[in-house]
Amino acid sequence: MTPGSLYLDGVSVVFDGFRALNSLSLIIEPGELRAIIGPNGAGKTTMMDIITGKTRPSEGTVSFGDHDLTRLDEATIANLGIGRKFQKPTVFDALTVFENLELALKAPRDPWSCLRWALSQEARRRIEAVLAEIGLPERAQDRAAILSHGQRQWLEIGMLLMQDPQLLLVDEPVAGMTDQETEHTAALLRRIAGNRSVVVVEHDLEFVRALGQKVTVLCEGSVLSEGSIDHVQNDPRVIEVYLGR
Amino acid sequence: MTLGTPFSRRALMAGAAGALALPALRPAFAQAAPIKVGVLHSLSGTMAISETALRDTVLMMVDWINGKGGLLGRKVEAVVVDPASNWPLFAEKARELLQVHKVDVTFGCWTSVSRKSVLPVFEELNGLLFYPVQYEGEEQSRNVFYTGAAPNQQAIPAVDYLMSADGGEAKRIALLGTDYVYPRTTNRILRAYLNSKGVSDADIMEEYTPFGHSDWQGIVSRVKRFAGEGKRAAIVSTINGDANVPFYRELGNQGIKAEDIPCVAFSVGEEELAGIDTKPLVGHLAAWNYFMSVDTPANAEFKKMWRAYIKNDKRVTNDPMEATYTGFRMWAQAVAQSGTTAVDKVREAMYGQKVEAPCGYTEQMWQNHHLSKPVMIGEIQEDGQFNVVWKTPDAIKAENWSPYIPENANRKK
Amino acid sequence: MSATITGAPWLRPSRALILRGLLLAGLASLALLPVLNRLPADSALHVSDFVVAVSGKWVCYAVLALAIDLAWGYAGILSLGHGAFFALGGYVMGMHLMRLIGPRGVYGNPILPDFMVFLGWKELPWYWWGFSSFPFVLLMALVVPGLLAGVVGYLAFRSRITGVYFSIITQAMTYALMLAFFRNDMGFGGNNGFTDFKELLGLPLNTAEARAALFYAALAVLAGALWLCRHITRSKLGRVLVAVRDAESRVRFLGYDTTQVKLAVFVLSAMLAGLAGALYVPLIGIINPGEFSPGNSIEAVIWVAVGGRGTLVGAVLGAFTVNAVKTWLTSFAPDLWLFVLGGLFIAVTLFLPRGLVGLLRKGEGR
Amino acid sequence: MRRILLLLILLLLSATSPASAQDAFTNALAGLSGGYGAQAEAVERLGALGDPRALPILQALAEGRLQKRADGALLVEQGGAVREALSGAAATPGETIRINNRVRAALRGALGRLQLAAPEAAQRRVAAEALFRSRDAANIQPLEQALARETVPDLRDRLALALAATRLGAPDTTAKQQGIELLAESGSAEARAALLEARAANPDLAGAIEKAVAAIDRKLELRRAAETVFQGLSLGSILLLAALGLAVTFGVMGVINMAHGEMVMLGAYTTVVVQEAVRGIPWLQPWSLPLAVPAAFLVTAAVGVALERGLIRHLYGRPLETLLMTFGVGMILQQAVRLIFGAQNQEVVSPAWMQGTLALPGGVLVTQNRLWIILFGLLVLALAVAAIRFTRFGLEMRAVVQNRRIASTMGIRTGRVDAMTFAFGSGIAGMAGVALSQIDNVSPNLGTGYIIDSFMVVVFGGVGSLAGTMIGAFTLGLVNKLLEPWAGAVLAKIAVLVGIMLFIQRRPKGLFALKGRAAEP
Repeated sequence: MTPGSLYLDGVSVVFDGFRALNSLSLIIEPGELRAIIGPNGAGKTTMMDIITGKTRPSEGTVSFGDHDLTRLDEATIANLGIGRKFQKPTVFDALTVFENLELALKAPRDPWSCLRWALSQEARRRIEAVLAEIGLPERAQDRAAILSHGQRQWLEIGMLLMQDPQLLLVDEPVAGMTDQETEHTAALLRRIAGNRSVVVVEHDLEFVRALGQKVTVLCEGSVLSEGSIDHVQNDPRVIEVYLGR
Repeated sequence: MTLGTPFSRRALMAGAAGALALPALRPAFAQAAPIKVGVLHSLSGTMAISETALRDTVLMMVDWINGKGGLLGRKVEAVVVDPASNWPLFAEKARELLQVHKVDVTFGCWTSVSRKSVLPVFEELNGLLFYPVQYEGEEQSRNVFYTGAAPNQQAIPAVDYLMSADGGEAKRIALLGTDYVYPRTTNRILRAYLNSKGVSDADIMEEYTPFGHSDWQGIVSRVKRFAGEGKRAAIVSTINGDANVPFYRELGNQGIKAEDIPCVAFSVGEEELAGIDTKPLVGHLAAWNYFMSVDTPANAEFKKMWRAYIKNDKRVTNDPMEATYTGFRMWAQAVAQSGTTAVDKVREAMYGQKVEAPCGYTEQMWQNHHLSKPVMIGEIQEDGQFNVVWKTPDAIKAENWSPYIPENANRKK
Repeated sequence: MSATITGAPWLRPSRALILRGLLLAGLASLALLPVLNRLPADSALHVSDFVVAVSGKWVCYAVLALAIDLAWGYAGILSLGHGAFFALGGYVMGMHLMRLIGPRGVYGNPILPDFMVFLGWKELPWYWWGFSSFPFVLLMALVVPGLLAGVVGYLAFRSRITGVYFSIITQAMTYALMLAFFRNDMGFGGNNGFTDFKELLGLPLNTAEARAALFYAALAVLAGALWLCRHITRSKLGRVLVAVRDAESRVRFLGYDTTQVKLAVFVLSAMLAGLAGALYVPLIGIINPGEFSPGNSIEAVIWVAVGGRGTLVGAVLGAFTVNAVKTWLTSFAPDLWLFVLGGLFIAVTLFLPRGLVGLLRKGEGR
Repeated sequence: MRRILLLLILLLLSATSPASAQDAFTNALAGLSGGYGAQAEAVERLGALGDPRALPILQALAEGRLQKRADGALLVEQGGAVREALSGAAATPGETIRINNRVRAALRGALGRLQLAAPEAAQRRVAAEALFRSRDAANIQPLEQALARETVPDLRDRLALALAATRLGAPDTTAKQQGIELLAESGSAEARAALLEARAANPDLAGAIEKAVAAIDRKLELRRAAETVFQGLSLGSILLLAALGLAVTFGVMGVINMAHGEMVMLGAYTTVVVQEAVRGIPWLQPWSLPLAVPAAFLVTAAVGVALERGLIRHLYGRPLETLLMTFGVGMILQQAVRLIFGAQNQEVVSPAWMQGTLALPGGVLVTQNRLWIILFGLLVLALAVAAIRFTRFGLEMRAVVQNRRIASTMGIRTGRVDAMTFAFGSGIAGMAGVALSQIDNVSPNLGTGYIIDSFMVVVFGGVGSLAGTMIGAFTLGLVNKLLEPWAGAVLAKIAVLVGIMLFIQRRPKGLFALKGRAAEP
């Protein structure tokens, strides 16, 4: 097993008789940027829940490197280097942009260390670097509550960067963004992907095309098709269930 | 603090808003000022149900004495506070009455714990408290006059009655009580007394329930079983306050008739029965030092006064109200006699003070700070009143330190 | 909720300064009370013993309110059972005070408290051992509430019981404890609890000196607690708490063990409440199961709401304001005070979601 | 036919020795106006004499209608008119003769004996019951005679039992043995008591009595188990009633209403008011309780609407603030009721059909009022379920719960539905108050005792599930009552509370978790 690779094998999730995931298998290599598309209810979000420990699979294997993710809780999984960005941007409204990033910064997470925490020069530089990366350096001292929708999305991606994850799960990052913001986001994700794996779940095919990477199509809880964007767009099964409508 | 004084003054006001407001409440006058009577009874919370009537009784007595021209030529004025059935608040309010309102005497408290809570305050500030409710004894403060019954003025005669031919010759006794100090102590005394009368522990059942207990099904059926062992049985109830209505309802509905298993209660009076349909309960008993149905001129006057004051013919009188009435009159006599409201003088004058109480006996305050009182046993009637079926020939002196508690022998005198 | 900064930026520090000034001035004026008490009674500045005693009580309540604010205002943990931790601290201190009575009790028993004597107990139960030592008691006043909070908190937070459910659970906890402490068989004096205390640390209670000393002790604890809470809320831990309050699951995905964080703050908060209770008992001279009553805990939460949750200063202000109003009204309008107090609670939740402090800080962001 | 026979017997009895009987009778009567001891003796003698003229006098004594005049003459009051007891001549009222328990017990025996020959079966049943309890050996002969002429089978059984119990006190050993066997067969707790009472006096029969008692104990054990279950169900029904309204307001709307207990209290006070209102209308009086049910529903529902529209709707989505605010509302409601009605308990009269006990098949005794409350609780539950399942309002309510936005786009006025739902929950609480007025105090504090239990039931049963609330309530009631005999009332309650707390840790959503998004608090 390659360290840092995500491995799902035969994963099924059943909610009250409904199979949200049906024997799903998927491998994400280190450094890979993968887009996942699929119609509503295809199991995209459930897959993310499984990987991050929010939901337990009914059967199947989920591992990241040598770690069996089905046995770990969210916090431990996050500390293994798996970061997640939610569909609905969730940043901490009551805190400033800077403080949001500071919370995400990789550092000891136990209460005592948090109490003793003092911002080092190096940490400050890292935060400032990420602030620059996500384009929010002037907003550092503003409360997250007053950011625009797009800025909140970027802040959340910035928080993921602060975690320095090996694997990034990004759920519909451009939903509700302007075209310009979408472009900006695509560029941001491509830049990030250089040294870590990124899984992007998205509806927006233009955006997926802009990413220009391998695409997996999910349908009814399992993989329908995989390959380049052109490949899947021409796959008749995909056209039937998803694109053809 | 660069912003200067205006803010610090505001801070002062906010930070100690009440603290600074309170001294302002202190009355400025001193000469020919009214005599102040503190009223320390809960007007809200769980005890309001019992204590509001006592507040009204004190206010009635204040009206009464002012109607007679006041005391020592001064007007008598009541200071009413609400300790809200909250025991620490009782202590706070007691201190307020004594230090802020500078009352000359206080009538107050119902539960033992409220009395215990205010006791250190009255002792520290040398105040005077009249406590009008029957209680467990084991106490005697020089700052408190106890105008209710001690256990020997209520519990022991009642048990004697149950074991007599008239009372049904009970051989087994079920002691049911609310789990607090009065029932615990009273039952301990009763157990010792019953043992001394040849009732073995096997023939005594003792059970405690929490305050406000409302589900008596199990306990009443256990009592039925206890009574079904071939010996005449009776219930001695020290169940307090709110729990009585559901208890008596269950007793009535499970068909426990007074002829079979009489139940004598020490905390159930006219006021408590006001919430129950008493038809199924006729014949069950209560032991008190006064019943509203007592036919004496003093009682007729008391009842007339009460109804005129409260302006409601349905309101009843009860034992603690009578004790408040008697205590107030005794205090007024003592003040008149000593010519001052100074606590130490009044205390001395209290000893030996006598009042024709509504119960029809002359009650006297003794050096032990307790009244001599008659004991009466009443049977519940259909109209919610009691028919006195037995009473002591004379008023009995209180034994606030019970001889049935062996530890009293080691007590410091 | 999304209050924006409307005023010029230089206004912010000054407003904060006003609040801090208010607080310091308040504490300072409180500290003066026992001194003013010593003035001759006819002096204009004289304050009576009553004011000192009642203010001492409020200071203890303020510490309790701070404890609640730390858990609720910052971490979003609304415990409706904080009165239980307060009462447990009080009971620990009460046990110490009972042991110190020694042979001065009514029955002259050097070992057993009076209530045990007249209920016929023969020997001191094991859980009363050690309570004659003050350091042990001080430790226990922190450990007992902390332990209970640890167990309840661990079970609840681990199962992700949050919000209203947690409130209901803690309410049941204090209710169950109240029922338990009412039982005379528990050996804690039943309904009457503990009273008739004589001394603490060699200082005879029920004297003006003792009250002043206890008052200063309480004030010191309040100042210390304020400093501690401020330190916590200003640290990164404070920001984690706020984050947990607003979006707990997000914090978990950032890699924080929120169970641990919440547990830590809940236990600390319980310990503070216990300490407040331990100070409260010698001041007012009685501890009994009524302190566990669920209504008390709710009232304490309301102090915080009235003052303004999540501000620390607000908790202190709220505790003082509500209790001052209550003390005044229960004498001034004994039949109507519940209307005023109830109305105050309604008005604050409806119109002042950020409490009195919110009123003072109007327009300023958190 | 039988009546004539009875008359003949009575005539015969009184004819045998007219003069001496006359003297004994009047002599005995004199004792009735004496002290309690004398009264009891007189009553016993009158019973033993068996003179039928004693019956109306003794009945009058038992019912507090017997008076005495200064000259010692006895007067009977009947329907307002006072007549001399012996001559029947009209008289001016005298002083009512009061009795005590001892006299009452004697009266029971004497009346029983005098009524044994009564024409009405109901009176004879009372007589048999009374004689069973009095167990006076003098009653053996009359009982035997009564048994011989009795034709109603149920009454024969009772008479036989009374005879058996009475025979235990007879000198005749065979009669005693017969009595023991008969009592053992009956298997009642009263028979057991009678046997145990006889044991001390009859050491020679101790073995037989022990055996009989053991036989009864076996039968009683089952019956007691059944009674414990009934007690549990009864407690459960009370919890159910108290919690149902909360299950709606908390479970469906997510509103924490700390004033819920006060809603229950208002329902109980409505009962009092309705009862007072119908006081002047005699034919309505027995129905005051059924009338109070809709009245309480309307009153509390109206208060609920006012509360929801006026206050709570401003705080949706902030359950904790709602909790604190409604606590204030509760304080105000409590004090308002205290000021209007006074702090004292209000009297609520139970209708006759809710009093006393009912013997179920197998001799299981249940109290009528609790039986009715169980039925009432189930009825209210059924109504609530029906209202939610089958009415337009229920449909709209469920729609709003599932998705407020979509519901409003479909033309449902969500504000109105909120108000109605809250009114509905409050109304149910009010109806619970009617039932609680039958077992608990009607005082301003009534509600405070139920609020925590109600929350526990709802949380335990599963928020948002009425079926869960029902099962939760009955489970808690049963567990509490099963624990009570050996843990005591307080520990049982604490154990249940701790049990629920632990249970919630295991299953945070309760017994019956609501599925889907509506389950989120």
